[in-house]
Amino acid sequence: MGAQEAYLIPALPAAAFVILLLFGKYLPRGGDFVAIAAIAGSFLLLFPVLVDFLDKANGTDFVPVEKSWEWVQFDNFEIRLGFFVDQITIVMLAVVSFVALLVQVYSVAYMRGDPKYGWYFTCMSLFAASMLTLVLADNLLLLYAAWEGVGFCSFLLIGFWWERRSAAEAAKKAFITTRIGDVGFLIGILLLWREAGTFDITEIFDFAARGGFNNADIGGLGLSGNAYLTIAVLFLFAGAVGKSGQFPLHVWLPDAMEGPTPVSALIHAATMVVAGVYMVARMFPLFVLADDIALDVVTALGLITVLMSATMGLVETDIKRVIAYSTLNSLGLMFVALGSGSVTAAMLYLLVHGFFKALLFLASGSVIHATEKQDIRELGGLAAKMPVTAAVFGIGTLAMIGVIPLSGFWAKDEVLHALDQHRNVVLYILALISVFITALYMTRLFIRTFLFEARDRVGWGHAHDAESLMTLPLVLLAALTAVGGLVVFGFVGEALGFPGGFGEFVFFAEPEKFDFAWGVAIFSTALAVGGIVAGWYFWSEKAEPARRAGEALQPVYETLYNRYYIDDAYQWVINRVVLTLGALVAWFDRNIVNDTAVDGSAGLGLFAGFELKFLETGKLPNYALAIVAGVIGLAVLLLVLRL
Amino acid sequence: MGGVLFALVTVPLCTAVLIMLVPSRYPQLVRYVALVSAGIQFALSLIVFFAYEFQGGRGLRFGFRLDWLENVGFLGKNGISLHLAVDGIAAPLVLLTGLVIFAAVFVSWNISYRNKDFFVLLFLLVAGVFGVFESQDLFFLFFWYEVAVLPMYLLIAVWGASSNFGTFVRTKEYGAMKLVLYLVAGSVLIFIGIFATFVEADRGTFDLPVLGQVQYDSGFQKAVFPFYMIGFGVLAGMWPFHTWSPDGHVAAPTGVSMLHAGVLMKLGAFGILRVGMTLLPEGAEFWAPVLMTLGVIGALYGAISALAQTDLKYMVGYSSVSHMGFVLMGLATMNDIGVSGAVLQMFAHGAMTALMFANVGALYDQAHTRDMTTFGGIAKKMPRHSAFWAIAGLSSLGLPGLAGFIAEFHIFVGTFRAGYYWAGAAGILAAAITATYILRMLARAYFGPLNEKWESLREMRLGEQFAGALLIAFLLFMGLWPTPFIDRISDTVANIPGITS
Amino acid sequence: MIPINDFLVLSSILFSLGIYGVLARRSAVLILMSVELMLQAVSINFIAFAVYLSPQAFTGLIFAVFVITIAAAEVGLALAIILRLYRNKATANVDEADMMKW
Amino acid sequence: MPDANFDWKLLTPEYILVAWAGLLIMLDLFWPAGGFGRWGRLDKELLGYIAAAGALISVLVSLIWVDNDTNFAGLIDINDYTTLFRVFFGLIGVFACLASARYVKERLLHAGEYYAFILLAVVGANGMAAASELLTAYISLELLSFSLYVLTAYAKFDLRSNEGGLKYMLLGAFSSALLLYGIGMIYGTTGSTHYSEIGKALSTDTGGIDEALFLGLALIMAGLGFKVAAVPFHMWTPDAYEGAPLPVTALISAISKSGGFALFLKLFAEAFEPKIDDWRYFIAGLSVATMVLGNLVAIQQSNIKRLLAYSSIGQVGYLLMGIAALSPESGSALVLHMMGYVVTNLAAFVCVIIYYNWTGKEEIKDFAGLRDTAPFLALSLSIALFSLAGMPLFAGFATKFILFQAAADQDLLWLAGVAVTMSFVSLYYYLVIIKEMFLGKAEAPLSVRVPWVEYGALALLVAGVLFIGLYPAPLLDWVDGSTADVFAGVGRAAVAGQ
Repeated sequence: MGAQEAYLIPALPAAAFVILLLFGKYLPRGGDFVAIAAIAGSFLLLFPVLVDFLDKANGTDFVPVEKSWEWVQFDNFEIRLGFFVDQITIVMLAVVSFVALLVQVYSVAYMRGDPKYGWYFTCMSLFAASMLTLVLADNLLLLYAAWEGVGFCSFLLIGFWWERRSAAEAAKKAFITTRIGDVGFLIGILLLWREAGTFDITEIFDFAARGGFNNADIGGLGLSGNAYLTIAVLFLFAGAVGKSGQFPLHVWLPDAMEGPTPVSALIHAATMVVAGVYMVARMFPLFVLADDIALDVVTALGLITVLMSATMGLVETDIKRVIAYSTLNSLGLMFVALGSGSVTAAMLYLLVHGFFKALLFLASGSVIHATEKQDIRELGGLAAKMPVTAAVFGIGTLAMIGVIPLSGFWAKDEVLHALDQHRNVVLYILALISVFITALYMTRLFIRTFLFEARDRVGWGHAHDAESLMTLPLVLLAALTAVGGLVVFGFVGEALGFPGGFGEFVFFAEPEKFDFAWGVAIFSTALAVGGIVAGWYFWSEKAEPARRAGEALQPVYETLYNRYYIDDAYQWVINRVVLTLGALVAWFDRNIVNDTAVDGSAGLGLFAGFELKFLETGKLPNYALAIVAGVIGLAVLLLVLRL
Repeated sequence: MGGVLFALVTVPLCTAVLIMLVPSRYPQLVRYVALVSAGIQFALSLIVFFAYEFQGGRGLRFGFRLDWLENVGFLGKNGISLHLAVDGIAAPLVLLTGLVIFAAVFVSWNISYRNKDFFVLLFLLVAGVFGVFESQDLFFLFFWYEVAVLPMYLLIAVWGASSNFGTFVRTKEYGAMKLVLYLVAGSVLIFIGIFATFVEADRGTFDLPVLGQVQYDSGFQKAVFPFYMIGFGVLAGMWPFHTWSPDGHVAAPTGVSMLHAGVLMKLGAFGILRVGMTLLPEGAEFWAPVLMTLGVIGALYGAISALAQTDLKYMVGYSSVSHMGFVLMGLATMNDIGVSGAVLQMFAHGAMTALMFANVGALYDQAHTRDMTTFGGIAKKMPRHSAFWAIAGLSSLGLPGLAGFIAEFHIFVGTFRAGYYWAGAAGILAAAITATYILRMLARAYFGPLNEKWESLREMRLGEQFAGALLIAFLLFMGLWPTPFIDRISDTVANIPGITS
Repeated sequence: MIPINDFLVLSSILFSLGIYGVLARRSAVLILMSVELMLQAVSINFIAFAVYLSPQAFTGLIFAVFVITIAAAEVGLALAIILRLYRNKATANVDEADMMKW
Repeated sequence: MPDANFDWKLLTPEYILVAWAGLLIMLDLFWPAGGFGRWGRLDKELLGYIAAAGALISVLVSLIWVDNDTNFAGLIDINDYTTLFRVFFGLIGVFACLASARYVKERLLHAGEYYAFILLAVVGANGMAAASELLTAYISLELLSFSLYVLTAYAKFDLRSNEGGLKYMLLGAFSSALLLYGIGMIYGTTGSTHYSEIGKALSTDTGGIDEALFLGLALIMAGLGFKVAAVPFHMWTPDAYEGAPLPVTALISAISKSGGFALFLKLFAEAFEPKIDDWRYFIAGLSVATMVLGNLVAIQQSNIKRLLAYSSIGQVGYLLMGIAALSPESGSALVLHMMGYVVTNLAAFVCVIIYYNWTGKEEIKDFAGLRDTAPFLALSLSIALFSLAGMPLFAGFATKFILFQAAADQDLLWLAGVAVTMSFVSLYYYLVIIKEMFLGKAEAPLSVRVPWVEYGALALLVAGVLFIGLYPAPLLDWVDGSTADVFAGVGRAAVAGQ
C-alpha cells in the first residue's frame, strides 16, 4: 500500500455513492454511516500515500507518482486517465478529505430529521469522490470531468431544498455562472491539446518547456512568440474565475448560501471553490512560461475580487453571506499570491483557509441551527448562550483577520510578502487596505452575532451550544485554525516528518525557506488591529456610529448593499439581451424561416397550380388551339434549331 | 450471422402484417404482439452490437445479400441487391434503434384510438430505420429511407395533437404535412445525387462497397456532394432546413417523437457520412467549411431558440436542432476524432432526446399542457419523472459521466484538430446555453414550491419508468464506459476515405 | 405532268383551312366538317406521294382508301355524340359545352 | 421489306377478342328477358364476367399458343414485345370488365355493347403494340380511340358524359388528322410506311428533305402526344376523365396511355431512332411541361376523377422521359414503369368505383372517414396513392427509380431531377386524399354488402402493386427481353455512318 494505490482515495466515496444511490432507501439512517466510513477511509488512506511519497523523496527533491490507464484509443489519438501525486496534491487531499470528514460528521446532527437525509449523504459522497478525483487527476480531461462533477454536486446541494424558489434559482445561477467560466476552461484545454497532442499535464509541461507552443497560431490570426500559450492559459484561468468566484463571475457564490450550511462549509469554502486556485497552481508552469500578461490578469482579478468582496461584506446582514464574501476575499488573496508567483503562499492560504473557513461556516451553522435565524440584525448576545460556539467563531474570525499567531496570519503574511516582492507598491497598498476592511467586517460579524444584547429574544431564548457531534468538529477545526499556520516553520515540518517548513514542501521551481518579513508583519498586524478597534467603535452596543456613517455615505452604502449593481446588471443582460435575443431568434425562425421561406415556397406551388388550372377553360376551340400551338411550336423549333 | 440483420428488417415488417391481421377488438393482444416484437428487435440489436468482431480496419460484419435485380437493363452483376451489413458506425445506431423502439412501445402502451394502426405504422417506420442503417446498397439505403418517411404523415396526423400558442396555431395536420413534404423534398436531392453517382461510376451496380472503390472525378465530387449534404441534411435538421423538426415534434405523439428525434434524425447524418463522405471524399472536403458553418449556426441557433420556448416540446425540438448541429460539426471536421464524435453524439442524442420526449409525453398525458410556465414544483409529485428529466438534461448539456459529454468532447476535439477553433469555441458556448435552457426549465417547472393546481399529478406509469430507466442505463453506459462504442466506431471511421487521423 | 408541289400546296391549303375551321367554328357539326377537310388534304397528299414517289407500290393509295373509310366512320360516331348532346342540352355549340373545366 | 408471312393463326388472340365482342352483343341482344327456362335470366353483371373471361382467354392464348419472332404480312410483328403487350392489354381488359360489372348493371344501358367495346379497345391496343407499319398502326389507333369515344359518351343521359365524349371525339379526330398528315410527310420523304424502311432511309443523309421530315415528325409527336395526353395536347384528358363513366375512366387511363406508349416507343425506336439527336430534346421538353403542369394543377382539384386525370398527366411526363432517353435500358424502364403505373392506377380506380357504387360520390371530401367505414378500401387506396407518389414497398418507387436512372444514364440527369421534384409535389395531393380517409369523420356508417368480386380484383391489383414494388426482377427481366425486340435495329445510324 503506497502512493501507487492513491486511486482508492476517490474510489471509496464513489463506491459509497453507488451504494447509497441504489440501496440508500433500504439502509438504516439513510446510510449516513456508509458515506462517513468511506470518507474516513479516504482520509486514512492519505497517510500511507503521504508516507510513501515522503519516503521516495530525496530531501526536497520530490518524485511525483503517476499512474494511468488507457481510455480512448484512436490511430494517433490516445487518452489515458490516471492519477498524479505531488506536493500540491497532497495538501489538497488533506484539506478535502479532512474537512469532508468533519463536515459529514457534523451533518449527521445538523441534517437530522430532514426528509431528504439519505439523499444528502448520497450527494456528499458523490461530491467527495468528484473532488478527490479532481485533485488527483493527472490529465486535463479527467480534471475537467471532475470539475464539472463537483459543479454538478454543488448544483444538487445548493438546490437541496429545491422546494424553496430561492434555492432552485440559486442552484441554477451557480451552475450556469460557473459553466460560463467552463466554456473558457474547455477551450483552453483544447488549445493546449491542439499543439501538445496530449491531455496529460506533465507531458504538456514537458512540451511547453521544449518551446512547443512557440509561434503556434490560431487559424491565421498571426500569433507569434508566446501569444498562443498566453491565450490558452487565460482561457484556462476563465475556468478558475468561474469556479472560484472571482470577479466578474463571483455573483453565484453569495447566492449559493441557500444550501445547507455544512454544504457551504465544505463546498463553498473549503474545497470546491478553491479548485480554481488548485488548478492554476497545478498548471503554474504554463502561466510562468506565458507572457507576463497572464499572471497580471490573475493578480488584477484577484485584487479586484478582494476589494469588492471586502467592501460588500461591510454592509451584508446575512451571517452566511458575510462569510461567503470573506471566502471571496480569501480566494482573491490566493489568486493574488499566484499572480505574484508564489505557489507556496497560495497553497498555504488554501490549506489554512480550509480550516478556518469551514470552522466559521460550521459555527454559523450552529448559530442558525440554534436560533433558526441568520440575519445578524436579529442576532446578538449569543456568546452567553453558546460559549463554545462563540469561542471557536472568535478564533475563526481572528484567523480570518490575520492576527498573530493564528494560522491566517502566517498565510496572509506570505501572500503580502509575495506581493511586496514581486509586484509594485500600489497593489501592495491596496492589499493592505483590504486587510483593514477584512478586520472591520469580520469584527462586525462577530460583535453583532455574539456580543451585546440580543435583538430577537425568541431565538436567543432557546439557543444553546449544539450537541457534541456538532461541537467536536468545531473544536478540532478551531485547534487546527489556531496552530495550523505554524507549518511554515522548518522545525514544525521536520517534526511532522517533512523535509522542512511548508515552503520546502510546496514550492514552484525552488524550495523556499521561511523568511519572516518583519515589515509586512508589522504593517498587516497594525492594520488588522486597527480594523478590529475601528470595528469595535462602529458596531459595539447599538452600533450608532455605523448607522451614522451609513447615513452620511448613503450612495456608497447603497452601492455596496446592492453589490455594486453587478447582479442587477447581469440580470438586465439576461432579461433584456439574452432572452430578447432568444425571442428574436425564435420569432425569426417561425416567421421568416418557416412561415415565409418554407410555407411560402409551398404556397407558391399551390398558387401556381391555382393559376395554371384556369388554362383548362372547358371550351373545345381553346383545346384545339393549344394543340395547334403545340404543333407549330414543335415544328418551328425543330426546323429552326436544325437549320 | 447475416440472418440477424435480415431479421431486423423483416421482424418489424412481419409484425406490421401480423398486427394488421389481429382483429381490432383485441387491443391488448395488439400491444403484446408489439411488445414481444420490439423485445426481439432489441435483443437482436444487442447481438449486432456486442457480437461485432474486430478484424482491424474496414470490413463489414454480418454480411447478407439477396439479389434483387441484376444483369438487366443498365444493371450489371449485383446491380441492386438487398445487401445488408454493419460496420462500426452502423452497429451502435442499430443498437440505438432497437433501444428506442423497445422504449417507445412501453411509452405508447396506453394508446387506445386505433392502436392497431398505430403499431402497424410504427413498425413500418422502424423497419425503414433498421434498413437504412444496415444497407450496403445505395438503392436500398434510399428505399428504406423512404419507408421510414412513409408512415410519418399518418402517425402524426392521426395520433398527434394540435396546439394553440396564442399568437399562432400549429395543427397536427400542418405539422405532419410539413414534416413529410420536407423530408421528401430532401430526398429529391438525394435521388439526384444517386442518379449522378451511378452514372458517373458506370459499374452497373448500386453496391456501396463497389461504388466506394471508384475514383470519382474531382469536379464531379464537388458538384454532387451538396446534393447529399443538403438532402440528408434536411432529415438531420440542418439549419436552415430544420423547421419541420420542432413543429413536427410538437404535433407528434410521444412514441413517434421518440423515434423521430431519437432515431430518424440520425438517418440524415448517417446518410451524409455513409453516402456523401464515403463516396465523395473530395467533395466532402471541399464543402466541409460550409457544413461546419451550418452545423455551428444550427447548434447556436437551436440553443438560443430553445431558450425562448415555453412549450416543453418546442424546447426539446429546438434542442434537437442544436444537438444535430453538433453532429454536423463533427462530420465536417473530416478527421477521425470529430467524425467518431459525431457518431457518438448520434447515439447519445438519440437516447437522451427519446428520454426527454418520453418525459414530456408522460407529463402531458396527465397535465394536458406542455407550457412550462404553468407548472412549478412538480418534482414533489413526480420525483422519478423529474430525475429522468434532470438526467436527460444533464446529458444534453454535456455533464461528464453521461453520454452527451463523451460525444461533445470528441466533436470539440475534432474541431480543434481540424483547425476550426471558432467552431469549437462556438460549440462549447452552445453547450453552455444548453445548460441555461435546461436548468431554466427545471427550475421553473420542476423545482420551487408546488403549484397547487397540480396536486393531482401522479408519478408516471411503470412502463414509462422502465423505458426511461432503460434509456438512462445506456446514457450511463456510454458516459462511463464509452470504450465499446469508441472501439467500434474508430475501427471503421479511420478507414473512410478522406477522413484524416 | 403537273409538278408534285402543286398537289402538296393544294393539300396544305386545304389542311390549313381545316385547322382554321376547327379553331374558328363554334358549331360541333362545322368543326367536324373542318376535320373532314383536313382528312381530305391528307388523302391528296397520300395519293400524290403514291403516284409520284413509288408508283409500283400501292401503299399510299391504300392509305387514302382507309383514310376515307375511317373518316366516314368518324362522322357517324361524332354525329351520334353530337346528337346526344343536342338531345340533352338543346345545343350543338361547343362553347356552351363547358360544364367541366378547371 | 421483310418477307411476308400470311399465317393467319398468328392473330388468334385478336380473333378471340373480336368474336367474343360479337358474342356479347348477340347475347345481350337475343337472350330473352325472361330467360330460357332453367337457364334463367341473363344478369348484366354476368356479362361483365363473361367479357373478362374472353379477355383472359386471349391472354392465355397469346401467352401460350402463338409463335414468336415472326410477322404477319409484313404489317404486324409477332414477337416478345407483342406478346408482352397482348398479355398486358388483355389483363387491363379483364380488370376493366370486372370493375365495370356492378357499375354497368346499376347505371348504364346496353351492357353487351359496352363490354364489346372494351374488348375492341383491347384489340386496337394490341394492334398498336404489334404494328410494324404506319397504316396498321393508324387503324389500330383509331380502333382503340373509337371504342373509347363511344364508351366515354356511354351514359346517354348524363350531360357530363356527352360533353366529355364530344370533346374527346372531336379533338381526337382533329389530332388524328394531324397525325395522318405527319404520316403522309414521312411517307413522302422516306417512301415507305414500314418502320424498318423508314429507319433505314433516315440513317442515310437526309439533307434535302429535312423540312418535310421534321414537319412530319412534329405532327406525329402531336398526334401521339394527344393519345398519351402530353402537354399541350392533354386538354381533353381532365374533361373526358370526369365525364366518362368511372370504369371507362379507368380504362382510358390504363389502355389509351399504355397503347399510345407501346406505339410511341416502337415507332421511335425502330423508325426515328437515327434522328434521335434532333428530336430528343423536344420530347424532353414535352416531358417537363407535362409533368410540371399535370402535377401542379392536380393540387387544386377537388374531384377525385379529375385529380387522377391530372396525376395521370404527370405520370405521362415521367414516361416521356423513357422516349427522350431512347435506349434499350430506358425502353424497358418505360414499359416497366408504365405497367407499375397502370396496375396502381387501376387499383386506385377500382377503389373509387367501389365507393361510387355504394354512395354515388366522387368528390375528395366524400372520402372522409373511409378508414372507419371501409378499412380495406382505405388501405388499398392508400397503398395505391402512395405507389403513385413513388413511395417504397409499392410499385411506384422501384419503377420510377429505374426509369429515372435510365434517363439519367442518357445524359438527362436534369430531366430526372425535374421528374423527382415533381414526384415530390405529387405526394402532397395524394396525402390530401389520405388525410381525408384517415382523419376525416364519416357522416354516417356505410351499411353495404361487401362486393367480393371487386374486392378480389382489388386484392389482386394491390398484390401486383406490392409484388412489383418488392420484387420486380421477374417482370423486369421479361420486359427487358421483350423491349429488346424493338431495339434490335438501334445503332443503325452509327453503323451507317461508318
